[in-house]
Amino acid sequence: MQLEVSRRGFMRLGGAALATSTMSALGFGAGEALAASVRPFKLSRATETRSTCPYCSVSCGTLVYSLGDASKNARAEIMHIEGDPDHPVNRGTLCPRGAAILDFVRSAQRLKHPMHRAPGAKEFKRVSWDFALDRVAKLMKEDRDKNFVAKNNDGVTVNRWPTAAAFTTSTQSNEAGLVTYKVLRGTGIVGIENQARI
Amino acid sequence: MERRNGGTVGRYTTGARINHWITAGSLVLMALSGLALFHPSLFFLTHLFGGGQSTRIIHPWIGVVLFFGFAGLFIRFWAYNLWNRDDTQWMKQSGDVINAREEKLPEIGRYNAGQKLVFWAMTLLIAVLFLSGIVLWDTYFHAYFTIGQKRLAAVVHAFAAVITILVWIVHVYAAIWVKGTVRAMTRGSVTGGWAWRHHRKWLREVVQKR
Amino acid sequence: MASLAPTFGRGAMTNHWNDIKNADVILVMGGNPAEAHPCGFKWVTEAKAHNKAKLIVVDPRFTRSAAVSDLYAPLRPGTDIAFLLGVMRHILTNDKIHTEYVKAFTNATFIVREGFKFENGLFTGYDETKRDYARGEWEYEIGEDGFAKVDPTLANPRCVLNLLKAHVERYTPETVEKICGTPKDKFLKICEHVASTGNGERSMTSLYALGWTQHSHGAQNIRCMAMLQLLLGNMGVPGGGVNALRGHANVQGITDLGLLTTALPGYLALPSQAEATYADHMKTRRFKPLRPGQTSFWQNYEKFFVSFQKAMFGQAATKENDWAYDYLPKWDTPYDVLKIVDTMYEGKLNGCIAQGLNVLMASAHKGKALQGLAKLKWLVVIDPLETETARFWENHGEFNEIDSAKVQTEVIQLPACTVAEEEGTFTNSGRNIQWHWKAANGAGESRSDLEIMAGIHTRLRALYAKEGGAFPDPIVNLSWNYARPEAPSADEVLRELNGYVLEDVKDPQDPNKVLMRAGTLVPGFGALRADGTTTSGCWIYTGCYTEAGNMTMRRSTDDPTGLGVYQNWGFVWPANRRILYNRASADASGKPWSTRKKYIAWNGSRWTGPDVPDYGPTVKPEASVGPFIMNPEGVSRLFTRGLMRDGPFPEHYEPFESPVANSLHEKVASNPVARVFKEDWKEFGKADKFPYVATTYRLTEHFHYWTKTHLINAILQPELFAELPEALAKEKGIGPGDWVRISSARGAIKCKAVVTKRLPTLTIHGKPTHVVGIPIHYGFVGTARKGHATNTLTPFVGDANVNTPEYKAFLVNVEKTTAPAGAPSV
Amino acid sequence: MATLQSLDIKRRSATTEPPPHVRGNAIEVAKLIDVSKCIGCKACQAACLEWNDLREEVGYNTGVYDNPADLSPATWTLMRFTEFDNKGNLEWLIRKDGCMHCEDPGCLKACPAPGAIVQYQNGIVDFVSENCIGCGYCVKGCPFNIPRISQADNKAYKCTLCSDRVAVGQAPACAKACPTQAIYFGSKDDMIAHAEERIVDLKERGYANAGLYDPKGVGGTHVMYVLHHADQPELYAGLPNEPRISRLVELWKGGTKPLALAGIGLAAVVGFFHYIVKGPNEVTEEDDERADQINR
Repeated sequence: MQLEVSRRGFMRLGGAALATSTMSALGFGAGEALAASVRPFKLSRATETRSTCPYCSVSCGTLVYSLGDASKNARAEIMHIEGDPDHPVNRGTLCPRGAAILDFVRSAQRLKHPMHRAPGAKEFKRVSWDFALDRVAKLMKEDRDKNFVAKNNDGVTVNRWPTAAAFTTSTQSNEAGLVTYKVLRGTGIVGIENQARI
Repeated sequence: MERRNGGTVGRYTTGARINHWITAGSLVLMALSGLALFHPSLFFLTHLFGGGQSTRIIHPWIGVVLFFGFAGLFIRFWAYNLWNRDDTQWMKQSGDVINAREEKLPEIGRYNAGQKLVFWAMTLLIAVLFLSGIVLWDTYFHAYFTIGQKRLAAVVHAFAAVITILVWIVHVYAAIWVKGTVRAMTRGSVTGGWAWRHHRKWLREVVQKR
Repeated sequence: MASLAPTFGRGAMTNHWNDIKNADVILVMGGNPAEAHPCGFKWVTEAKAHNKAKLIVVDPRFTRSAAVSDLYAPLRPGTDIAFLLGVMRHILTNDKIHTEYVKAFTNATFIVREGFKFENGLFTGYDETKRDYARGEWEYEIGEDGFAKVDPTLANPRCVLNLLKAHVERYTPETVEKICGTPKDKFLKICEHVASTGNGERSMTSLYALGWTQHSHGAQNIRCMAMLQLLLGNMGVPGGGVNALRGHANVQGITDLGLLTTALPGYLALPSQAEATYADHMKTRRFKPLRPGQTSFWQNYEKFFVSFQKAMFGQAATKENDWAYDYLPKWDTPYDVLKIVDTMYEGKLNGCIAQGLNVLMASAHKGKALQGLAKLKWLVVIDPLETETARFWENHGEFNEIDSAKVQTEVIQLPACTVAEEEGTFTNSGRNIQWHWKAANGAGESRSDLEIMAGIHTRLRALYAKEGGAFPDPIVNLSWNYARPEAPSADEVLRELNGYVLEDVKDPQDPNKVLMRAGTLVPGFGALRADGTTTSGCWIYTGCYTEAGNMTMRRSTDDPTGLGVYQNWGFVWPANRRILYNRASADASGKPWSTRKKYIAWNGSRWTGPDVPDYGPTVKPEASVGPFIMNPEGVSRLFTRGLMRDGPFPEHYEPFESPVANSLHEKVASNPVARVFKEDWKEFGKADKFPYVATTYRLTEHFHYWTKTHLINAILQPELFAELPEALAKEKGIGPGDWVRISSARGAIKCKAVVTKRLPTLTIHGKPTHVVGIPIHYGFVGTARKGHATNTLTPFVGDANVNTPEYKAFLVNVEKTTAPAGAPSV
Repeated sequence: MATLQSLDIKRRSATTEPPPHVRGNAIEVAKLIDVSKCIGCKACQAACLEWNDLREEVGYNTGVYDNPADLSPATWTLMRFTEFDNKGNLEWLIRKDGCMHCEDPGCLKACPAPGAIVQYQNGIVDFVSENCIGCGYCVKGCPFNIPRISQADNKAYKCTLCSDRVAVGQAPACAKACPTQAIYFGSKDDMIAHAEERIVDLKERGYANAGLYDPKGVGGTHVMYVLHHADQPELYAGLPNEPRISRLVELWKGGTKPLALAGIGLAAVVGFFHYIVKGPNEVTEEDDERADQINR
């Protein structure tokens, strides 16, 4: 709190300030002394975004702080997450998982690129999105065309694809959920499971 | 060449002098760095050592030098510092000592009782400082002692240090007050007159041995 | 969920998080909200602090919930039904039920057919070869008027209430103590607290989670509580309800959207192969009222079904092709997690998409899952993190024994972004649909789930359009009217979920009058139609995005009554009703049961209160329309007819691995209709080799298998451990921090020992029985210490109704051991 | 931002001049930790690590729930779990350990480095790293065994009560995060009033000895506990009963210092005046002559 003042004072008072600092160098007085000891508040101008905690279904409201002001040349980087005080359920609180979402976003095990492991290979290889998605579509189509069951033994139209299944996430948005539903069910997959059961 | 001064008498070997000055230097540095951390008004002394952190780092290492330096002095001189009847008598006449009425004092050997007291006080104090210093030397020993032991060590260390400084003042003042003393540690020899006046018995012994 | 719908009509948390603060008694059983839902648990502490509420915790372990309880009692894992039927017996024999409520709002007075019986542990109609019941006799007597017969005097011994009394008579406090190991005095004290809410003045809330569901009789655990709450009159009132505390952030939403093997969004059914035609399907969905004048809301099924088909297939769904009925696959058998893993294991599955579900870690019997995955031709993993499932083919020594070179599975990992890096809505446990905004782009090249699924679809669609192939119609005709087909926006999809009008809807009386314009968003599910003029992705979500705007973005913190309703925060399905069945907060005449618990009441002309009435807003009390509007009975069900596979009343069955015989009926030890695959019968352990009861659970510091990759959480709880009762540790010479080997009939793990007073040595059938607890959370990928998968141990048997694996009760052995050979972590 | 008017300094370590204290009317803040409401979820620990950018190495399970095993330069707060068999009823006592922000801080008293430890008008005791010399005297001064010296940079660390948040009118990260309001933050007066209500509730629930832990021996603290067994604070992982700054520390850092300096100064002065009065003790010509007689 005094640092700013003493800096300006130094400029203005010149010699007097010099004398003071000599005094303090000799151990008299508290010149350098009352320098700010409080860490500056790091969120002053960070961008605040309202989000939801990704973990349990209390669905606590969160405030996500990111670097920059969303201007074109500043890449938003999430720097801190805390509870949304307005949210009626959590009222700003968070549990040890919610309070550490930052380490989820920045996890050392974060998957950042599409990866491909060929049959029998010893490791993953980085691939492009185009390669990965084309490959997925191709594998799906090959198997579906081969194993699609249009009618069961009783001659009933069943139109199902029995040799594929999907485990789906309960941490996707409802919007992603509907799209996931449409895409998977549209192929005739019956084996759709999600975390609700387990 | 020089005025008649009773000739010179060798008092300290080169090795002893080097040993002494290493010890003396480290003691002075110990006092300066220790005082810097002892009282806020002397904290400025840390600047002599490159700041607070480096003072904190250097102080115990100088202490190690001091300890071994003094250990050397101890080995050299302990035998000369054994107490005898003359010392008791000397102590009884401390008034004559202060008033420089040496003629009234018994003849003194290599060291007088005051010097012996300084010697033994330093021996004890430096041992105490060293041991309590180890307890406080968290960088290496923080895990070996309890906080209670460290608190006790801190008090003991501080007390011992203050007494050490007082003893040191006596030691230095005596050297300044008693003219001709300093050269014993700078040149290794004293004048015969000095020896006659202050350590007559020693002078006689030295002469006899020749 | 699978027991709430048969009881009340809807399968969801009946009340909501904030409402917990209105409770007078909070019974935590089958869950551990302090650890799994700490911020929701806040409202328990609020109820204690401001409502003088008593918190009761019944759990095999002295949990962190128990740490702040007023009363704690232990019980053996898997014996909750015996405990709860004992409580029911207590309140029935001591006449502590809320009689007026029970008579008016439950099927207590309904008369059950003579053919229904319960003998020697089995209900009428059991077929041992099929391991299933013929449930035809589990029905009401139907009168000549076509309605169910009732006896309002309750004199008829065939009345539901009288049958129930007879059914629970066996569950004396002594029997409960013998089976559960719960000391009688503690049990009775809990009964008294529970009974104190059997009136309109006080209410009890039940908080449960996977501690009840993960059993071979999981759905019936919950049924017990649903029945108990009905007997006490605690349904539909503030501070009451049966509250399923759901696990994942959007597990409620994803369940609502029917991402389950035999479901369609909005709790509609995916047709089975028994329903060859659209007409067949609709035949079973008419839900004619079983009592005069009842709402039986599912009568509207067809409107929702057709609107969904329009959302799914757009213009390709026409009246002529029965709304593209044949585009939907018809199921042969439900493919739940165990069935899918078993199919893999049998080598009958070629491809698998694992979107965010780490099945190698999460499935019961990890060994079987691992072998299954290795038989796949391809595996697509969509996840923001590295997972064991994606790396199942990597050898990690004893943590994951496999010969990589022999695994011929092609694996593709697609990086998803985290919640903070996308926008959209989540539906919380209390059914509140809430919007979240995007804070930053996904790390690296990661994309939202929405974009990833769209990317797969657009490419697949292009391939089919170009090359043709097996029945391309549902793929090439999938409704896909998004501005950017490869990256639909959440806003567009939420509008689609809500639904909109496809063609002008005209007033039947006056064809010149347009009721709803084409292109406008539908205001609520009442506006949905069966003629193809409306579309809605999920009918129960209608109202969430109307012409007035995106309701899920609402953020009003107003709560005028102080009851924690927050009517204008987000949007709660159905129709923004915060407490379900809230009409039951008033008596038959519409008067509140008490001023303390006043919520929705009749003011002479309409139903009013702080919430949206779960009821016709102007239906007069005299009309005697029941408050459980989804049920054809109009009331809730103490007797569930044939709606649950394992019985209309719950019954105590031992877990499939149990240290003791079933003392009630030795021949029928465990759930007679729980599904077990042929191979797995061999893999159940017996008490001679595996003498200790084990249970698995989550820790508050971690979330499933994600947070072990998060540094802070790894710091807070770094390493896999097992909790052992002091007596067992002493017997085995195990000290805190020692390595132990825990084995079941299916495999073994090594972990650290936490020796604790918090795990009990119970007296079961007179014998001391140790209970061992093993948290999940660790694996061979992550920042935390590498650990064995706890599910190496768990049995491969599912609940009779929903096939949830029995993670919570099985048998193990414990030995002291040395550290496992470590391997570098990924 | 570096200077924050909201946090005037009340006391400053190793400083002879009093800091400006005309503006002495700041609200004293306090954190109330209600152990009876604590579920030991460690949200406070997570929030503390997250806000303060602290991450230590991943440890091991040592057979208990306490993780990390102890406070450290990167662990400023820690849940300590104790299983207590209260006459057949098990209690799991969970205490959040960390700096108590004493009104009379032993660390500050012991600190030799000017301004390395400060106490603000609002009661927060804060370590100022750039002034810290890493001597560890604060560790010895603290009655609660809280500060820890980093092996990496030889600076002392402990809870700051999120002085950076409090300075701009926010609650500490741990208090904000706590899911069950087991941590409550506000003015010290309000916290004491709230604690009294909690104690009434606990007494009604059968905890006859429920009480507030605000030890007078250190002048009261700005982190207080509500305990169900306030008569036995030691039950809670060794929370000291009637803590105070060690007498040894008081001896070491109290009157000793000026007295010692005065003593040293006096010795020098006495020597000086002795010299002035008595003059030097010089060798006389006679001494030289007598010496010559034998020394040749």
